[in-house]
Amino acid sequence: MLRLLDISKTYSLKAVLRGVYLELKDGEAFVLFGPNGAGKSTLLKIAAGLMSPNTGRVELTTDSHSHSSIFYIGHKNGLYNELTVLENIRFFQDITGSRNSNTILREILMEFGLWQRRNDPVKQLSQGMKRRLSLMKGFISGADLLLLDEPFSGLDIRWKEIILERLRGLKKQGVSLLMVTHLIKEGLSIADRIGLLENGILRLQCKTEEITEEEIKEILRGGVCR
Amino acid sequence: MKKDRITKILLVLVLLMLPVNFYLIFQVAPTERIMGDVQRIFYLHVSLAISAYIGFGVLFVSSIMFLIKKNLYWDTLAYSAGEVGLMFSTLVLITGSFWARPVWNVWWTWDPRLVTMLILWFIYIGYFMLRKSISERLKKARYSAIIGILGFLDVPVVRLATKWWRSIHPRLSKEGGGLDPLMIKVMLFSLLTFVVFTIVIIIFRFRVAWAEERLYSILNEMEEYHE
Amino acid sequence: MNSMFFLFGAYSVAWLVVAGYLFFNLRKLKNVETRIEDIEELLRRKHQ
Amino acid sequence: MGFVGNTFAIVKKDLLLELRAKEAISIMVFLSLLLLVVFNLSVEIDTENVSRLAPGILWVVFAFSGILGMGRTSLSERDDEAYLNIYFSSVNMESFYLAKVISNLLFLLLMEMFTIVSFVILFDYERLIFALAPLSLPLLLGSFGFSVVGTLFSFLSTGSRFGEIILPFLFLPVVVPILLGGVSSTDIILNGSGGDSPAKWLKILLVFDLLYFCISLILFRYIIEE
Repeated sequence: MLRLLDISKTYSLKAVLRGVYLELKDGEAFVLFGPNGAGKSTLLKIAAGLMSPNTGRVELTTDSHSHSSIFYIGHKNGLYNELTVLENIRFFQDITGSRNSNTILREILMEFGLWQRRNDPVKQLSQGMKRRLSLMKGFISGADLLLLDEPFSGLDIRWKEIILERLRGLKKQGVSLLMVTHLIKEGLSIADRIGLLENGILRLQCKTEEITEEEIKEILRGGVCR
Repeated sequence: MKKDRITKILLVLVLLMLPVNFYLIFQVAPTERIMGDVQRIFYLHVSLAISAYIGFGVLFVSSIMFLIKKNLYWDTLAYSAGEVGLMFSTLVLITGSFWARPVWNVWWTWDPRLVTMLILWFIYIGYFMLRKSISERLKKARYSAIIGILGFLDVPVVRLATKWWRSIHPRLSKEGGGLDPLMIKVMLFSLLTFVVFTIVIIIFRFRVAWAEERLYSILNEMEEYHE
Repeated sequence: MNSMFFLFGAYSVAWLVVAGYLFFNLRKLKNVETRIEDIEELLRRKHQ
Repeated sequence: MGFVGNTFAIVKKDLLLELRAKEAISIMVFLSLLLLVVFNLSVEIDTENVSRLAPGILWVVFAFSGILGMGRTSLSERDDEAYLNIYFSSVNMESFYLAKVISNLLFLLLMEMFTIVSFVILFDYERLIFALAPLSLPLLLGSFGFSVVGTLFSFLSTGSRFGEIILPFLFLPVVVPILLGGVSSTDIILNGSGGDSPAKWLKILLVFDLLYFCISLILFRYIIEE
């Protein structure tokens, strides 16, 4: 599905990523942990095609090579604050050509607690609601590959569980997922494989079973990597 | 390095041509019947205009190359040439009014060629303002390349528009071709001198800019080394 | 004849500005080169 | 969704956004009114010279309030990185740019109508209304040129520290041919002795529009991509 080959990036004269190799198969979820400034977001942006790496290549093997087979959600929510919830969704559906029926939309809006506020402008929504609306776009985009940067920011336990449940549903439908987060428990609960990025180097890459939450916390605290 | 040899040759060439050019303009070229000696500004004024256009032309080409190659080498060449072009275009405007004053006792003439140069001057003031307003190096290069390209395209259109708008440029320079043949030879030599001279200055300015860019990247590398 | 003033005025302004520009860049180049030498010297001391 | 469908969807969104926020159009309308008043107070205008001054005043007002108004329209795309929706959709950059040019063109035309009406009222100059039919061509061609350059430059400025302050510096020199073409053709239409026709000036406007539209279409993607 997605292959990152020897990606390195110097960003305003500072090396942010050094020779990162990463592969993601169809329907697989890869979660990337790492301290702040390790280059996680940059790697995600390069995978999304938003940024071009200084060296290395991004290979994307999907049926259609257009951008619409990928969907990236960054720190920012990417919403039109002046438009209402429904207007944002309808516009998003128009341009991605994804045809979710009104009933599906109603159901997912209800599940995300946005149905009552569907006709309010986004700027009046709480931070958590905006984040859920932003994530919702990912779920209805019909993309084969979802790239999520700190998806859970601003969400409490209850919503995290619903989002994780939705992500598991997408994985069953064969959607691949590349996620960056510092929430280890949530990350592990969805990931098939995890990776640890430090100072632009992918120090560790292994299956979720091969490592425990404690070990990751230990490594992140600066312990030695096996 | 091969490039150094070429610049050395050009430098020697310029050092020879400049005094000869000076001598030709003031000693050899005949005095113009109507305007008298002041007409000799004409050689300098037109040569400076050519130099300005070379500067902006190099900026135009290297902006395109930067967008294609994404290598900061081209961006450095772009703003170096742009700076040289801006300097020369300022001089064109100044010498233009120095010429207009004695001949038509007016400080500024709305002649199509001068207006085109004035508009171009404003465009590249905008170019450097845009560069100064963006901090991130790569975005600064990318955005200024767009002005570098679009600005240069304005030249033919503005030239055409102002030509129809109003032109009181002296008939003389229009019949530049019909002028005394000796004058034309002197003019051609002066143009050639300034073409070579502009290229040498652009290379020199580029050297300085490239050294600065490398210095800043070394310094940044150093800071990281100390971390 | 004041027109001679403008003739020499134009030429002197032009050459003054060009010479000033070259001199300003020469000084900038010197400045950059000295700083590069400082760094090389620093690196040499570090490696001893 | 085809090229036209996507473009239309984005234009619809822009119009809806503008209807809601009314940011760009309010700047355009109020600034043009203010400029007219300032012109009236500062320039000796009476019934004789009004028709000679009208073209110049109108087109300067169009250019100034136009560019400052257009500067706002790209903000809605950038402030929450909302343009990523479009980037990751089946919409290609060309239709995104075309949509923005069309919506800006509509705002400009709206502002121009308002300016012409207020000019008639403030300067007591009815001929402007009668000449509206022949004037429509220069207005349309000129505004399209304004929109082509203004849209591109407004995306340039929102990414920088000075923001919109430098916009007029970038915009006005480049659109001098439109100002010349617009003012001359308007002058001929309003005061022409019937002999000369504005054709040659309209040709300049057309050449400018085509040249800059093609080049900007190519350059636009370089502004959006990192």
